[in-house]
Amino acid sequence: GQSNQPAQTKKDVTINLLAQNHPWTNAIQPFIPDFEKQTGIKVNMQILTEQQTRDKSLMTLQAKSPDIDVWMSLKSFEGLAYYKAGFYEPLDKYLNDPKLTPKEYNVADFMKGPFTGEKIDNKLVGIPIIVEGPVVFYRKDVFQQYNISVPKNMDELLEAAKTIQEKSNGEIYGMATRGLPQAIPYTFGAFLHNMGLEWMDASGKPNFDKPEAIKAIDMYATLTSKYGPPGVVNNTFYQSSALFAQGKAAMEYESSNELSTITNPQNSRVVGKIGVFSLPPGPGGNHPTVLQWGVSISAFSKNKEAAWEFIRWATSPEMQRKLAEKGIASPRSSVWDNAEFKKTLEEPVKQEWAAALRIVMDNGNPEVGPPVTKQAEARKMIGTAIDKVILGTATAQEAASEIQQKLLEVLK
Amino acid sequence: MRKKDYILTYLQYFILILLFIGPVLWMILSSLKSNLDITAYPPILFFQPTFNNYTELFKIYPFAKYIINSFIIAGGSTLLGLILGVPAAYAIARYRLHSIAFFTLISRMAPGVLFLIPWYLIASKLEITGNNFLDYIMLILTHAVITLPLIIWLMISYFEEIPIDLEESALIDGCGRWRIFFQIALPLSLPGIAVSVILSFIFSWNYFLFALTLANNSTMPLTVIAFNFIGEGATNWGGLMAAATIISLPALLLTLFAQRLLIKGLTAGAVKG
Amino acid sequence: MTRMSITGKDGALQPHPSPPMNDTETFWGLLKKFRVPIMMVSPAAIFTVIMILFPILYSAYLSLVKWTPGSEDAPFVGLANYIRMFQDPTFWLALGITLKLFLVCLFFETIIGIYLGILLSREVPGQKIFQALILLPSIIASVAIGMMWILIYDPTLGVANYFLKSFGLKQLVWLADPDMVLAAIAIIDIWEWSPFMALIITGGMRALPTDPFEAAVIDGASRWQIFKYVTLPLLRPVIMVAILLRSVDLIRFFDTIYIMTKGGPNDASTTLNVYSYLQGFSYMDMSYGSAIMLFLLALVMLFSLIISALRRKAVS
Amino acid sequence: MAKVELRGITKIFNGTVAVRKTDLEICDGEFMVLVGPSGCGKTTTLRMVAGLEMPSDGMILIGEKDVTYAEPKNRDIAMVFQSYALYPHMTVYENMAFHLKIKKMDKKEIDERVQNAAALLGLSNYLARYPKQLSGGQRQRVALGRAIVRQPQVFLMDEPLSNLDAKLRVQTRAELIKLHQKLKTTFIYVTHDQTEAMTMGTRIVVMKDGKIQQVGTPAEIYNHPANLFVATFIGSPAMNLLEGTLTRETDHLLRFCGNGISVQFPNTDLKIDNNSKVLLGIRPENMNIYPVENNPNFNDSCLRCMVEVVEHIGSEAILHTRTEHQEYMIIKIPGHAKIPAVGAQIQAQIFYGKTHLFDADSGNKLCTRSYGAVENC
Amino acid sequence: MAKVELRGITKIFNGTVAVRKTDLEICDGEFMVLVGPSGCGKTTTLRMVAGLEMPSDGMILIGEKDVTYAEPKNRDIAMVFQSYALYPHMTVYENMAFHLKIKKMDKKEIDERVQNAAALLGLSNYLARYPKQLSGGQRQRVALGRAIVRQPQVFLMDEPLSNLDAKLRVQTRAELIKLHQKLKTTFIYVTHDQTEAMTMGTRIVVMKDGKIQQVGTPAEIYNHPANLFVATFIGSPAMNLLEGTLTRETDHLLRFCGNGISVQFPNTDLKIDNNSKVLLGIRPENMNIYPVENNPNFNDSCLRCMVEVVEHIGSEAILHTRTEHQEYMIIKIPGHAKIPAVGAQIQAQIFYGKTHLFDADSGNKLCTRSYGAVENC
Ligand SMILES: Nc1ncnc2c1ncn2[C@@H]1O[C@H](COP(=O)(O)OP(=O)(O)OP(=O)(O)O)[C@@H](O)[C@H]1O
Ligand SMILES: Nc1ncnc2c1ncn2[C@@H]1O[C@H](COP(=O)(O)OP(=O)(O)OP(=O)(O)O)[C@@H](O)[C@H]1O
Ligand SMILES: [Mg+2]
Ligand SMILES: [Mg+2]
Repeated sequence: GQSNQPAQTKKDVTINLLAQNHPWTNAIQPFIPDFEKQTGIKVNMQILTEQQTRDKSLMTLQAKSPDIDVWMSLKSFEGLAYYKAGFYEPLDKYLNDPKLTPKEYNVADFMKGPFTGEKIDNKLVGIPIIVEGPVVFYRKDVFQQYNISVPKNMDELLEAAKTIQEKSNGEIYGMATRGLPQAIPYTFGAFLHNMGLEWMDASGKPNFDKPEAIKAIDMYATLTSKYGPPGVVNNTFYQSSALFAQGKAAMEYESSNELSTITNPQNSRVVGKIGVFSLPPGPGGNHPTVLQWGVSISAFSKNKEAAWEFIRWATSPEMQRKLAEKGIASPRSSVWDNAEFKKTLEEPVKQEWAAALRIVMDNGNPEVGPPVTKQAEARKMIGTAIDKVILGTATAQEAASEIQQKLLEVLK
Repeated sequence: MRKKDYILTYLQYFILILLFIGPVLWMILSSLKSNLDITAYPPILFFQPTFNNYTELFKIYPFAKYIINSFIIAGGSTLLGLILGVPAAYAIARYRLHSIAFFTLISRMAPGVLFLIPWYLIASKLEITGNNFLDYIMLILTHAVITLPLIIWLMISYFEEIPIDLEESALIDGCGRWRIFFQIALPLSLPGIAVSVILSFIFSWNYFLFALTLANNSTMPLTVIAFNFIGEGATNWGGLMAAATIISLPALLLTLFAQRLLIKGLTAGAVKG
Repeated sequence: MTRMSITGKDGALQPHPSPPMNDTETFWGLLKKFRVPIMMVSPAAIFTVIMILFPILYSAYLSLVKWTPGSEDAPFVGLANYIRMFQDPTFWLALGITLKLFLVCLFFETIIGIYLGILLSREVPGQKIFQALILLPSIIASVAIGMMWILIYDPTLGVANYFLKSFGLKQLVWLADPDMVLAAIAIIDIWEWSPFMALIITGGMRALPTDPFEAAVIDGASRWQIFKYVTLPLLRPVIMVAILLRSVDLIRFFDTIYIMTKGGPNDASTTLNVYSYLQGFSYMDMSYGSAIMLFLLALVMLFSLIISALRRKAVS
Repeated sequence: MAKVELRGITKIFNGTVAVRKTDLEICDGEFMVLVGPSGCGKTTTLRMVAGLEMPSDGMILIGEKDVTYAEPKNRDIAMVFQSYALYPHMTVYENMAFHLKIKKMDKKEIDERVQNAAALLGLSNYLARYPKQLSGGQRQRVALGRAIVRQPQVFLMDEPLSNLDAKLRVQTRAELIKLHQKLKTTFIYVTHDQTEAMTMGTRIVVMKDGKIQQVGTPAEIYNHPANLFVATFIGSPAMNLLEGTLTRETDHLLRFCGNGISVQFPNTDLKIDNNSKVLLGIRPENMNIYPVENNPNFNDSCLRCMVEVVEHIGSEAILHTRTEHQEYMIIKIPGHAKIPAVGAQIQAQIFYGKTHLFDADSGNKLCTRSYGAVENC
Repeated sequence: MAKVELRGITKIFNGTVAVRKTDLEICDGEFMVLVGPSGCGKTTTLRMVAGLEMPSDGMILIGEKDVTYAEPKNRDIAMVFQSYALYPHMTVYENMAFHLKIKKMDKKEIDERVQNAAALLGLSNYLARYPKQLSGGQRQRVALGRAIVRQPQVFLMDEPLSNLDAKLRVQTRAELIKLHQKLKTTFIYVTHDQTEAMTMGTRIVVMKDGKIQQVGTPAEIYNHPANLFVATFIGSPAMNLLEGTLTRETDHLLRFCGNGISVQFPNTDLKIDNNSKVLLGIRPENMNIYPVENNPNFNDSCLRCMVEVVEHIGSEAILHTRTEHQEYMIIKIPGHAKIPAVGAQIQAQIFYGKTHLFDADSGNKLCTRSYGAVENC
């Protein structure tokens, strides 16, 4: 129903969309035929896992192949490297061209955090599609049983986990969260930030020589190793959600996206017993990691205008609202204020979820890992060091200095 | 075979089935469970079976298309591997050209990712990836890199087993080397062909790395689909298991069929001494 | 009994009956003489050259430059990547893990493969079905296998620990224990690929002449003695092929690890191939990744050379 | 050193009957020779005794023990395969030593036995070779050697000398006889060589189409063949047969007429129709020849023949002749006798005391013993 | 239908000399028989003619054409392998029809030829069988059948009848002779059967250790053996040898002394030292025997022997005897003669006109023709 005169001229155009198996993808898929009907542009959608998507995009773009027009890209991860490589088509000119972007699009509606997250060097390289951040899902019934209240600070969080673990005789784990090295920074980041630390200080030096960093590591390791499930070092969202959904864990500190998994009666035994809170503040305040996914256009695309048309459609306020109703945390503020959307949040768990997510969006720190080009390497390295503490082969002190030293190497 | 042997054999079958097929059965059972039951603890054997995973699978994915793609790629590369590999294996076995055998194996020795970028570069330069037909050809060629050395090496030892007397006999009967190859060596190495077909088909069928990057949406084979169940937000265990079950079926059927050729004692009665 | 014929010095079949080779033979003469084998071998050889030459050269090129995503012409850095490799402790760790996995898996897969192969070559009703079923672990796509075993190995929810618990044994954390993870992965690999070995070996069994077995029975050999003195030596060439094909895959161990542990915990399951992939793709350092890959290729070649030389000895 | 007994043994290969309801008792220490035309079931019989083939019906006993379904290795037999069945991956030495090695015999003893057997068979120079590097006869000797290093209960040998030259064969034959005398082991020996059968066997079994035709000592089989088949199968060149009719002349005399011969046989017990069709069997050596012109004993018991082919085999000559009635007749005469030329007319005088009468239809022998003919002249 | 010529052919298998500098000319249409002890190189020679084995040295011509290194298929030869080498995946029919099919012969003609050959070899009932379902002799016949359906330039047959029973062998032998007469094709035929060699061959080649010992017609080989080896190899039982010395008595006479015999031989040309060691060869059939007590012709050219073993082979008897000087002596007498008992003392009268003299060291024959002995008595 939107104005799409330019598109009418592009009949028989096919654009290739490379997407991940992700809630957003699953949510938007059913609407794509609408888009195709409206515009006559055919969308060829290829869905892969996160790593496969990254491999494929790297290879395709490296070969300067036009095989990808639009793809889902995680700016906090590969953004810098891809930007430097010139893989992204800068989007400012599309946004600023009224012929390509009508006013209804309402750019200003995007929340600042996610939107600036899509900018590198002050150039817009993508449009955000979903916001997420780690929140704590918890079992209201268990908290009640053991007489625990929602933790107000990090120490209480640990205390709560400890109580559950001990009182249930280890039948129920206190906390299920990430232990897989590559995945740790996402959850660990908030621990660090809540201690009042960024990944690096203002001069660009890693912050792991600070005692607060050691404290953060120690806290994370204690929480996961003592009050978490065995084998946590391999865990990421699959395992955590499975444990929580089977009622084996009282808390799950995971991406806000997991809500749909654990509230789906198909997957979960604990539906109706779930509450959500944001990770409590530490001495340095409350700075959970915030993460946005965005869609970008390949610099080598041969159908850039059609690609932009798709992006514009997918991120339009109307579409965003439709997706939000399916549980996609929208980067547009208007969606959150939308009455129809609010109606879908009637369930208490969803309200709590929205509230927690709000905290994430408001206070969130967009750096999932240290802001370096070698993002993956740095994250893996941090995770590996923390795992050593979890496994008991190193102290927090040793891990911190290892991270510090290796980060310095990576920075070289 | 004597009675005692039968009993002993079946006893071993039984234990092996438990060990080797147990996990597979678990997978198949899981494909009939809801995700909730799949991760249930303690694990449950008896449950309300559901075909949801399967029906959803067929609802979401154009399975027929993917199966056809898989057949084109795995079948094509197996066939190509046979056409290129069987004569080569014969020559290698009979003329002792071991260095060539070794050379062809290099393509199997190299890590698959080593090929990815260069091939992709070529494919995109030649604009292959956009064209379905060329894309199939490209996929068949790349998969033949997996099947060819497998077939060559498997076949070498079968050809070596054939008594040379038979080929000499054919020489005397006026056969050329090619005819000997086709009419004597080939029929007598049927068990080898069967093993080659089974294994190279399975390898090609299950190989996803090349297709992941080289295939486009309409030439994508079935196995790549399996990945679609693993993802951020939720892993659809039931769907994955159902897909894995379905993916395995054609290869299983092929195996059942091809092992008819695994005939024992083909050369019995041929020579004395 | 086979009798070598039209024999050259090493007992190889000569392509065409022809006078003993002498130095004056021209290139065209040789070509004509070896016409048929050349025709048989060259399609496969040419195909292989075409398919692998460019990738290997390209990787070699990559390993000698400093590659960054998107760069047009990367600066030449000589052997820097290789020097880095030999100084990288993770590389040595990965090499050790690779060899450890290779040896353990190959050992068990060979033994179980031979056992299964021989069991399968017994002709009893139902053998065919059993053979197809037992091959299932090799048939199923490796993604599914990896994911399924993640479920099975789950320390809290998995069947593996459930069994251990039911038998009153100590429960394990399997994949999350750096001391355990290789064993856990080896178990999967052995489970997955022993049937592959078995199929090759059954096929080989079926191609064997039946006479020597009857002779051995008459000579009073027990099952085990027949196996040891007749079956095994006669099967040796086939077994070596199975070992060769499996080794080539094993040294490049990747799929299962990548799906299940991504090399963890604590790099305890990082094989060379996983490491080179991580470097090349995850860390986007194609140059270093290529250097490791080429090293890996050289390693595989070395092992293959040894095994194929052993096989050649077994055949002659 | 055991008795071997077959009771009602039958073997059917999907449809083909290879051995049919066979009963046979081979005594302890006996050297039993099996003969019969190609495809008559000799090998199959041996293989059943060895346990390589299960009989479709019947029972096999070795040393009173029912072994019908026993494992070959529990039967303690040695066998020489018609197809040799050598181990291709073992040297000649290893091939021969295999059984002994399995029995964990002392290394020195093994070596001694193998060396002895090899010397006996002329294989001493080939011990380190592989079967594929041997000639046909050498391979066969290895197969034989593999059996004779053993001391089993029963030796089974399937044409073990067929690919050896005459001289070696005579030698080896003698060695086998010695071996038999020394070990007193039961031998079951398949051969198609008449000389071997006649000289080696303590008894001979003649088989045809899977059925035993006659069992007896060599002399019995040669001199008193049980039926036409045995008569013609044993003896080389084969027995000559003349068609004719048999009529009872008196209580004591029968008269055979045919091919221009008319001759009386003394006989009292044979019940026969007049003019029944019969065959008169005469071995080639049981005749004398004379030039037609000067046979002093000529009469109507003599046959008139024309010489068609003359074969000289050194010590003797074989005449292929044809009677006046165009019947084919082979006559064997000593090599030093005067040998007629091809085309010559001769008269053959038959030693009627060594002839045999068979029913022309059934092939059964009409009397159980050889005849003393009353010659007419 | 071609002449086959070997010129200076040598074959060495990594170190083992199988055939040594052999020259041989086989005329067009000849039936040449190769005989020799096991392992003497017969098969190797055939295989070189067939083109399956390359000579290490020398030259092979078929029909005047140098084929030393030609492809087997361009030589137009048919061969029966000693090891049969049947196609296991083809039925008997297909095995036999294979060559004809390759030559794109008319289906009907193929069928006719195969059916004929099968009938000839008694295989008609087995045409649909696979080799593994056949008995040893049946397999051998298939191998033979595969050759005789063809009409090649040269037939090569490597012991094609070794696994057949006597009767079938005689029949098949006759058929092969007929085939040879009909097709007039060159045959090269390996056999270890004396009878076959003597009756079938137009000429015989005797080999030993890869070298040709003598080439000649059967009669020549038997009556005029070129050396001790040929003399003892041909003939069964083998020629008897008596050790002794040879001395020139006059220009015309030599005297042989040994074993209690002393006998003169007329000879003019042989140059010999006095008392040279020689061997006197006597074929078993070239003796008469007498009881010791009543030999009318007894003198010192007669041998006194004791009978140790008597073998009856139907038509004849073989006496194994020992001379007074403990030399082993075989005497063959007709079956109808009076046969002495074991242990009897007999006198053997030697037909000196058919004896042979060999140098004891080299084994060479001392004269080129047989001797007319002047008997002493
Ligand atoms: N491949 C080989 N390697 C080594 N020696 C061999 C080979 N083939 C044959 N010989 C030897 O060459 C010699 C001649 O062998 P050949 O097969 O020609 O003998 P033959 O006369 O056919 O004997 P037989 O009558 O036993 O078949 C034998 O001593 C044999 O051992
Ligand atoms: N596996 C089989 N399937 C069908 N028929 C068979 C099989 N083996 C043997 N026969 C048949 O059984 C019969 C007896 O075979 P056997 O081998 O016992 O003969 P044989 O007396 O040893 O003959 P030969 O002297 O030719 O070796 C033959 O007619 C043969 O064709
Ligand atoms: Mg037989
Ligand atoms: Mg030979």
